[in-house]
Amino acid sequence: MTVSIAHRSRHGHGRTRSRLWSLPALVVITFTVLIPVCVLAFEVVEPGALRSALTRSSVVDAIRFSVWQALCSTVATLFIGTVMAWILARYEFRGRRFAAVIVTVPFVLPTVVVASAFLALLPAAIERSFTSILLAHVFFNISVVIRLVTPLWSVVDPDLMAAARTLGASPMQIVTRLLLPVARPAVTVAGSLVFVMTFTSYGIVRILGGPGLNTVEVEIYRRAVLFGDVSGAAALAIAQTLAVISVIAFITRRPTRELHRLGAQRRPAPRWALGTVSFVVVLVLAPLVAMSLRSMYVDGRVTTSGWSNLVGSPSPLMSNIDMPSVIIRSAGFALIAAAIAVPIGIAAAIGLAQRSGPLVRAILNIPVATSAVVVGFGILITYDTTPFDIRSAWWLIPMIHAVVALPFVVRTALPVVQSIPQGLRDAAAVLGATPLRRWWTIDAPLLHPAFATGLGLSMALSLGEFGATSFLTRRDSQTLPIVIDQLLGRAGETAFTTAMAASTGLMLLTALIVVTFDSSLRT
Amino acid sequence: SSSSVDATRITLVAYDSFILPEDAFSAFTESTGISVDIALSGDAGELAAKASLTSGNPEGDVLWGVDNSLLSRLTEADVFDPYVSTAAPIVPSLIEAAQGTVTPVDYGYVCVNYDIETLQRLGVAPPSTLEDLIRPEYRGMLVVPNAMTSSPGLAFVLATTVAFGQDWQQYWQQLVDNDLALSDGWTDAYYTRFSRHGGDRPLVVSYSTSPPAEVLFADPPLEQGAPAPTGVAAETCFEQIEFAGVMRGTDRPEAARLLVDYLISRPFQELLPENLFVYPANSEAVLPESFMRYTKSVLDPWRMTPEDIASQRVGVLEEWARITGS
Amino acid sequence: MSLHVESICVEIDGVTILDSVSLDVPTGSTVAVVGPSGVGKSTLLRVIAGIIEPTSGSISIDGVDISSLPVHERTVAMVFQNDQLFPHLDVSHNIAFGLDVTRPLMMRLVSSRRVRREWSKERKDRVTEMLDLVGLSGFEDRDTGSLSGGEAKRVALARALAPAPSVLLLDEPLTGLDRELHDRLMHDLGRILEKTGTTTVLVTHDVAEAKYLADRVEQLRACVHDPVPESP
Amino acid sequence: MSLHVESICVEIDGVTILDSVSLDVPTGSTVAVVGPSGVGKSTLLRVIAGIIEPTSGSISIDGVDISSLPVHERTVAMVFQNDQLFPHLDVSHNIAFGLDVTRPLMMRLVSSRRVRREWSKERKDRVTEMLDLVGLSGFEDRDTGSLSGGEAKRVALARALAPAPSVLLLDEPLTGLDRELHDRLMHDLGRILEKTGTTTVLVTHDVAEAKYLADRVEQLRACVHDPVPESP
Ligand SMILES: Nc1ncnc2c1ncn2[C@@H]1O[C@H](COP(=O)(O)OP(=O)(O)OP(=O)(O)O)[C@@H](O)[C@H]1O
Ligand SMILES: Nc1ncnc2c1ncn2[C@@H]1O[C@H](COP(=O)(O)OP(=O)(O)OP(=O)(O)O)[C@@H](O)[C@H]1O
Ligand SMILES: [Mg+2]
Ligand SMILES: [Mg+2]
Repeated sequence: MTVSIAHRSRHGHGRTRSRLWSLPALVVITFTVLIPVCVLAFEVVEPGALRSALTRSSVVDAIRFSVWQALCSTVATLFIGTVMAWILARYEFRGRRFAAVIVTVPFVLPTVVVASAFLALLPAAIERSFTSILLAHVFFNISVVIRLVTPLWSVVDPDLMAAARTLGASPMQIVTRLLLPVARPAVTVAGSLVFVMTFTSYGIVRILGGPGLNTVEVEIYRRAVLFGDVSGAAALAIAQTLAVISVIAFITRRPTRELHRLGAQRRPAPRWALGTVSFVVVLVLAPLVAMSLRSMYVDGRVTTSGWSNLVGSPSPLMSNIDMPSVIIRSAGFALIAAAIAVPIGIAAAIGLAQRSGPLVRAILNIPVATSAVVVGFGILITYDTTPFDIRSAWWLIPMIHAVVALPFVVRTALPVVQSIPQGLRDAAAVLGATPLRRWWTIDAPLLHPAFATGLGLSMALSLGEFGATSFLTRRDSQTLPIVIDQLLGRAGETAFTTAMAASTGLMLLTALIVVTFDSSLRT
Repeated sequence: SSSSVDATRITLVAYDSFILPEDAFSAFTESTGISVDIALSGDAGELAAKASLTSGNPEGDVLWGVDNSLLSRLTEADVFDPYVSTAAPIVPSLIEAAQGTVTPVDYGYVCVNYDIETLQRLGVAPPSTLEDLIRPEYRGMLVVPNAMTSSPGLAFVLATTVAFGQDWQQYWQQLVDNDLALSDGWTDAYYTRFSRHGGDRPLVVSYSTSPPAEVLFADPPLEQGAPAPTGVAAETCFEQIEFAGVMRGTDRPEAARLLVDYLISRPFQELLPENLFVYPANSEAVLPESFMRYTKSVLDPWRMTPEDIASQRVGVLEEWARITGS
Repeated sequence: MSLHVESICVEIDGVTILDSVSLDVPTGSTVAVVGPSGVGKSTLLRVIAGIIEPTSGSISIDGVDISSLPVHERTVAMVFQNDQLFPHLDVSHNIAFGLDVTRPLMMRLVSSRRVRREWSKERKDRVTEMLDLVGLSGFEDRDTGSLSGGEAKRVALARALAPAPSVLLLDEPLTGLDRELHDRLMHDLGRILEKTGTTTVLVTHDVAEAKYLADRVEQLRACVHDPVPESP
Repeated sequence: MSLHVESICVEIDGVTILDSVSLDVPTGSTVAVVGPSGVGKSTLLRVIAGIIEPTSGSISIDGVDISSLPVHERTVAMVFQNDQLFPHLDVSHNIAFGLDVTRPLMMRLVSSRRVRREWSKERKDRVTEMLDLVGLSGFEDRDTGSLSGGEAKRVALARALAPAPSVLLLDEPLTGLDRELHDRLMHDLGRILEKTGTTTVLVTHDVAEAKYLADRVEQLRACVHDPVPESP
């Protein structure tokens, strides 16, 4: 048989083994997303539903708007995100970690909350416009780009850049001809994830978009919930998922090159870098600060009622909300979700790194691209017979959180897995390390940043997840975002300040978790 | 599998904002020996969509919170085992709307609310009718939640269709010309656009019970006897009735009926006003002090039967979306 | 242990790299493999180590066919042409790697304090000894990224020698060192190989080195293949 | 162009690596720098290229101080000791990298079809010529990861020579090649350096090579520092 250098030392088992690596992730996604959506398609979708949906002018407008705003948002996010990633990967400065944490926080806050804070800050001229959607999308998704690209750029051998520079490449050319191509897989993956996230954007578009600006996702929700047209909604949702998935499957094919990480020490940050970081951090911080201030100020007056409600002095508002247990539950769900998502996600990344069929890649992307409502409906009608009636099992929620986080874990880990030189594993093997030891002594330490990022990201995603959590039936299982939503549904100043206090609490909890678990931010 | 059914536990499915004191069901458990699990999920619209999809194989035994704008959809989907509880006296007009399949549990009104202080400052008298809203002095003052995505928004549109009949579209055109603002949902309208909470619009579509909530949750607390900071335009109100029903396919029909009976019992009904901000359906339930003082009685709200809502809603919404460009 | 390589063929991406190569290394002896750049010397070593599977042919140690043994079960150590030091480990951990990974798991878990202390002393002594050998005393805690080219090469050599393997594959282990150091290391290496009776395959371009260290010099000849190799 | 290095000192992590090193390379001549492993030869080349900033001292070309010029504005090409080929580019793109990045932007944007076609032909010819020189004809499309050690070294040399730099820094450019190839390349390199009048600094451990290629051989001596270097 033929041995290819790229796949050597796998003794010909590469194929089957890589399938095994991806198997847990595939199984989980299949059972929680694929099967339910298929069942929905067969049981509910009527023939011609898609055609009739596609002929509505509102749907056509929504498609056009979705594509256009997603493209613009993706380009803007990629631009700012890669610059930030570069600075965070290569330069050392005071507050680096703080900056890294701050840009992560928006990604996981409930959109309702931050969108309102955003609204309060935006100048009236661009309030509820295309521009405001764009800004909010950048704000929310910038961390996806930063998280995916930073690990890769921090392992580029500085001498490789030196080599390019001695050949006359200007700093700009270093970026365009060396760094971007080397990180291209991560950049395209980040870009495609941002594209999906913004294409299917729901909360932001609803709140910041104003009349006339709707995405397909909003249209799906309307059909399903408002018009009771589950058939049309499901048809539209499935079409959207298929379209989006096939687009990304195409862009993200290239593997990352092996990179060496020879003491990639961070250099002191130059002025432009400090300036850029400060600018972005201020931009991201502004709505967050506005939100926390709003929890303490009413008409320029300081109040503590929001916070004291949270901490639990009994009040009619919080009569049935036991805040400490809500927080413990949220944190517990986050832990469980991470415990599921990180191992199977990293395993899937290892499988993908060895060889990846387009089908496997596409399936691993499905959770990002499928609307929560449709998955919810699917689960509802699929798992409805004893003993498989899991519709209101408590673990369904952390499970779904894990599935939501899974594509992000896979995507952050994959470039890192691919950048580990195969030669190192060979060297370890020659010294007598069994495959397990090899994994433990070479892969695991080098994958450490990927683990850490995956852990922080999936916990944060679980903490902030609202759409699916709210839709699934829960007994006694409010999470923080749900409580915030409940509070926001009431009139009265205290209700609002309490909601803002809870949001600030969620933000702090997220930051705390990211700081604690994502040790990749530390060094 | 009925032998394995645990008749001492029963599940009540409700929307997310169904927040009641911890001990709200302890009286029921004490007298019947049945404990109640509360299962929350989504908003009222999502709840209804899920219920109709799982018709016959429900997620719980009793459903709380389908309203008159959604009831027909559910009865058509055969979601309920018909049961209208007679365990307690119910406001008669509500019973009519129940179509003989469910039990009315509470009601309320969607009305235009106004910010008293801001209107005073502007020297404008509060509006009281729908017609007032298109008058020039209220130009640029009203914010309405999007009817396509929020239930108070939809209720307000329905009110106008009842009030103006054929001419409702023309009315909306005039509202738009009068610089109406649309926002995404009630939260967005109330907390970011309404002038009481830092926005720039003194008129907002909200509930008739928002003023007592403003008092109860004022910060700092209002002085004893001070008036509510917001008021309600009494002739703009649309009636919303919420129902509870026994779900078809339940394994515990008797227990479910007992629970529905409990839901309209006086002690339980008297919890509703200050927790869910609705009026009790039980005609003997006593309103709390805050309601007595701060809610205006709505004498003649706009009403629509569930059947009419069901038949007109999609058409109205599409027409409305066209006019308002949303 | 005697090493026997029998008509190995290797094809990569459809290009024949090795065409029926045979090699015999009697127990304790050293064979030098020489040949022009790109002829397949490193490939041969990789095949022996088990990193590349040959298209055909067999490899045996002491007459036992090891072709189907995975890499880590062949008692073979190797110095790679481009070092392949572990970037996340310092110099001492790189050198002790072979000792660490072959230490039985049971021993690490259940052994007494004393046994463990003894082991760790032994390990430390071995590292010191190896560093002394390659002239890098005091480099224990150095980051591999900060080593000079020649220093890295020497750490790679120390890493391969540390577990005292019975078969040693050396891919240009002394290339890129200054004359003086080269000669000293060559003598020391020769002494060690002889003393421990290690069966060694040495790839080198230095004829004098080959002559000094090896009992026999084998010329690897280019196989007749498509003169213009093309990537897929 | 003449290169002048004046009392360069380099300190890394508190360890003095170079202590007041001076070097003079007259226009068009070649100076070989030799010295034991770890003495700081590579470090010196990096300082000249501008990759490392010296703690003190100055570097001038043709009498002009270039200490403050960024790397890419110094007209200096370098062969790295460990090649540093670009992993995302094939062999031909690696070699043409220096040509590609220095091609004026204006030309790429506004030039006519004909000019562009000419340029691309020139570029291709140059790549072919370089590959011929290092004995790797036909390797244009090869992935750098699949090259043998000696092949990679030669691509690195070709990449540095392709833009015909006026100052060339060679860090063991011919190490790890077989004798025959080494000698042929050494002659060709000597011929090229002479013909183009390139000012060259060559680091090597091969005395014969130094003598053949260089007009002068400089011994780099270890600076007196803490004998036990420690990592931070
Ligand atoms: N994927 C591939 N496609 C074509 N040829 C390949 C591929 N991978 C390796 N080769 C070739 O295999 C040959 C053998 O490589 P090997 O590294 O064994 O050479 P070597 O004898 O060690 O040379 P050196 O002395 O330069 O280290 C080289 O010519 C190399 O170009
Ligand atoms: N961070 C560091 N801390 C301590 N010493 C360092 C550090 N970085 C480099 N050095 C030392 O600097 C010295 C000079 O390295 P350099 O690469 O210049 O040596 P060289 O002369 O090129 O050696 P060789 O011939 O082995 O390539 C080496 O001894 C190296 O260990
Ligand atoms: Mg080789
Ligand atoms: Mg060197």
